[in-house]
Amino acid sequence: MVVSPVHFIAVPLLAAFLMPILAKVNKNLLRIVPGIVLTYLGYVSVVLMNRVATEGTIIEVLAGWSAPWGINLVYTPFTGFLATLMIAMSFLIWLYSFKFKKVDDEPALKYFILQLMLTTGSVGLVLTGDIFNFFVFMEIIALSSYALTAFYRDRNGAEAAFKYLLIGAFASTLFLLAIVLLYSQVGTLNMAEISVRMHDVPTSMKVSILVLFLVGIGIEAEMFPLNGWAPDAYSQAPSPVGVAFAALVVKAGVYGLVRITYTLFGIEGSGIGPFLIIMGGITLVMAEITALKQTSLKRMLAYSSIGQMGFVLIAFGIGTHEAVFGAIFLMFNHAIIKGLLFMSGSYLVYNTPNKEIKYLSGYGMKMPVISLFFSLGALAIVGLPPFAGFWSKLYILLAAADGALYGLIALILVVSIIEIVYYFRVVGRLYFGKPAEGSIMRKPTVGGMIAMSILAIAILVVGFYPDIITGYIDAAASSILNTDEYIKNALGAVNELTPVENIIQ
Amino acid sequence: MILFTISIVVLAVILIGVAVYAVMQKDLLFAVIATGIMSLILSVLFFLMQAPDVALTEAAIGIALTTIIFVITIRNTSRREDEVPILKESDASEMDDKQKAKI
Amino acid sequence: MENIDFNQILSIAIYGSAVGLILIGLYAVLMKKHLTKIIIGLSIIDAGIHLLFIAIGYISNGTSPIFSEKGISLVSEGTKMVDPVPQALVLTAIVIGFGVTAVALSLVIRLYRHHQTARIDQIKTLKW
Amino acid sequence: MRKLLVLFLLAVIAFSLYKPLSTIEFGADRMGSIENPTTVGAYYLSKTPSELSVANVITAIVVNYRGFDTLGEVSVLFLAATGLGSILYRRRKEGEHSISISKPSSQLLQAGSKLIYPAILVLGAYVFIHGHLTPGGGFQGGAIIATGILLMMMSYKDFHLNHTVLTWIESLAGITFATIGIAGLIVGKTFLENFMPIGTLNDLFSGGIIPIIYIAVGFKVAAELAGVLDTLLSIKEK
Repeated sequence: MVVSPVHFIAVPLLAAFLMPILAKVNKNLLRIVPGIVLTYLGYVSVVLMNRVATEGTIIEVLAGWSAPWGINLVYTPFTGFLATLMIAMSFLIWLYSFKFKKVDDEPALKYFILQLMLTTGSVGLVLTGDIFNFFVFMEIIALSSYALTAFYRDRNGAEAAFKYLLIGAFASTLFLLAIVLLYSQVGTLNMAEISVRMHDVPTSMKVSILVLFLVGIGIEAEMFPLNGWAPDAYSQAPSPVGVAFAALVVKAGVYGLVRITYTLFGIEGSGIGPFLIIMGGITLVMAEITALKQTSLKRMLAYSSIGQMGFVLIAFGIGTHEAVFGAIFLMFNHAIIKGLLFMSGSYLVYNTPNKEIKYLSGYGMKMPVISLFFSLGALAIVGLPPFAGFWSKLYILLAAADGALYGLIALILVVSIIEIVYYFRVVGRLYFGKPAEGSIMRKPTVGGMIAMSILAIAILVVGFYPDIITGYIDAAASSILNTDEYIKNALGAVNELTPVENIIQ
Repeated sequence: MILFTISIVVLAVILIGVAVYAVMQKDLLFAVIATGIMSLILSVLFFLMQAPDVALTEAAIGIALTTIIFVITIRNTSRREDEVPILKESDASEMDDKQKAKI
Repeated sequence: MENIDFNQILSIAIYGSAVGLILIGLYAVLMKKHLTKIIIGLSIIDAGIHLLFIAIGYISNGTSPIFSEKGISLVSEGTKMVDPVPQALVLTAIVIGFGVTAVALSLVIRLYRHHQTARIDQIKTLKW
Repeated sequence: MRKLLVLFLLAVIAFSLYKPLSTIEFGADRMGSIENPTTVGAYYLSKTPSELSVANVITAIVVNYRGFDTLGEVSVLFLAATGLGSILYRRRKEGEHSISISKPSSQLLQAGSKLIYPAILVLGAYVFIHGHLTPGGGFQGGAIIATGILLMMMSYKDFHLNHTVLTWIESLAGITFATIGIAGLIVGKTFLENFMPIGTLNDLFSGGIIPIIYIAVGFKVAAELAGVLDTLLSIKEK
């Protein structure tokens, strides 16, 4: 059996269905199985990334019906890059949460299943080439995130989950409505085919569909008016889940936004680009100003995460190769840096009331390694050289300068200063605050230390030698910008069955 | 054709009426039963529009199972939409001031 | 009687009731304060969208897409079958909707356990 | 004030939905011809009898053409059952038991339920075994079986599902589904592709892997829905 993209979905699903039985045999299998699955998927990722670099886009046909008749998986350099990133981050999250719960506790079973399903949903959403299948994976992500947010049996978790559920269920309903209207116009569900037939759709219909899609997917991408769920969910969910939100869910959301705007509707000359820039700008400013006011560390990190997504939206809105390159680089950086910040941050605030920053005085001496990790993450995310975050911000600024968007450059610089202020407030308190008495430190687990060290090393390595990653990102940026190639690849074999000029009016 | 049109129009009108009733009714049990009836009408409409599979799904899931999980929820929570919270001793200490002022 | 446009009436009735359901559900989601009522609103929106999708797939005088004993010949004789794709998708959507509703209601029960109330205006302890 | 705002919003939505919907003619044939399909729907209608030998085109779409969706859909139900258990989980305290305090149901109801319970189970099984021939299938049949179990749970207070059996059924059905999919890869075809003889149309043993998958889906859906209902019904009353 040759490795193929469908392994990303079939293998973890098989494992998830198997886990309830395995739990009855031996409880310890529970936490080992996700690791084995993710290791295998890492191997698949490596093989496929090499194959996609040499042979170009990989199309996997499912159930023997090639697109547009059946569902297909499209493994382009872009989707492959995101899938690899998600698998790698899931593996680190698994390491981090290895000792998360005692396995004889019943919820541990559910925790590991839900995390595995969250990974499956995110990777599936990125790889699928079918809009309704996309919706199904969106629901898989959504349901597992609701359950994980409410995982702790306290009142705030349930409330955050309910808020998330209300916004999320509403959004996915609108997404379904968009699919309904789209199907009535184009008579197909394959994204490449939709893109071909989109030219004949009347403008008023197009606008309605686009708005519904943007609202539907904007939730997961944390776009401005729809991100009310994020701070609560991030701060109330168990800490590995916070990492998973930043590294998987939001990435999947942004991917969906980009796929829908770039491939389905076309970014050029449609007014979508400026719209994305404006929405991204509002998201960025609102989030960073709110982050400045936060007293709880996790909420501050959550708002900072929303702000970063604003950056990504701006960059995708500019739409040049350089900007898209910067955006994908930032997505990668955000995953590893926010991952490190959340992991180290949750150890810092483990025993402080309400996770408040003001109790963190002098932790730099008490928890030196964790504080060091947190400070590294803070330095990297605000974009100081020579850390990873610097390069992505630089590319986005250069792209903005190319497009003569000087207002945008000023905005980004001002926001960066705000970022520096609130991150250094925490770092300063860690190292220069007066140590408080009597607080009990949480000793990090071995798995957690390994995960954080890997992330810290990744940040440093990418910071000093960005070349090891830029090749992949460059290929990814070219692949998302080249819609025609996507269509050609996805529909390739069956073009004689769907003559493009034979489109229904 | 005439019979088909008349039945669809009548069902559509009842559908809207039942949905409005479900939203306006303060007694949640009645509201849930109204949504069950809504599912029933929907199921008939699906059947009339040549979708027997969907009609069967809506009948089994929409009418029976969704209604029953709503009823179980109402049994475990409150039945009136304008309910007054019942407070236990242990929870009273955790209330905020606004809530205390209300009672 | 001949000049009555049945399709016109039907489209108003079906599309109107589908959009009506969506709007009624939206009203409940936005205005109502009781958590259970909000979930009822969500399921009403869902119902409206399902109805709309089936209506889009419907073809006048079509038959259901199931081949009977002599079904295959029906195709060539010009009798039309309605579009099967919306039906398959609505089937999926109904099942997914049930899953979401079940999780939502379990959260309502959880919130009631913590707060002894299911009204949204009395349990907002988290900041927006 | 809030009401006015919401009504205004609803009016805007109604208007923006009215415009696109007015261009979609009700009952019009948007599919194109069966002989020369330009939409997926027409293509499915033209291919299903000859290539899959499945009488019910919806089943063919749900299980074969878009079988990957169904795998996702089954996972959604699985997630809902898992998530429900995780959200409502409560550690049992000493001396706490889950016997509900409501009064037992009447003799008439109990006798009646006992009478129709097997009939409902048979009906459910019939629906999902004949999913490729008649309307219905795994989801509908599973839901029907779940309603039968629900009837018993409500009329007999001491009717308890065996959780171990439920878990096994659910897991084995899910594994069957995923394994059949992977088996397609192993024999050199694609994931979830049919690799068995398709038989003749309208035969019980036709459609290759489609009935097998739908039966597995039926068992899985029944077990999951019963699990959901059992979790909800066994909540300790206040």
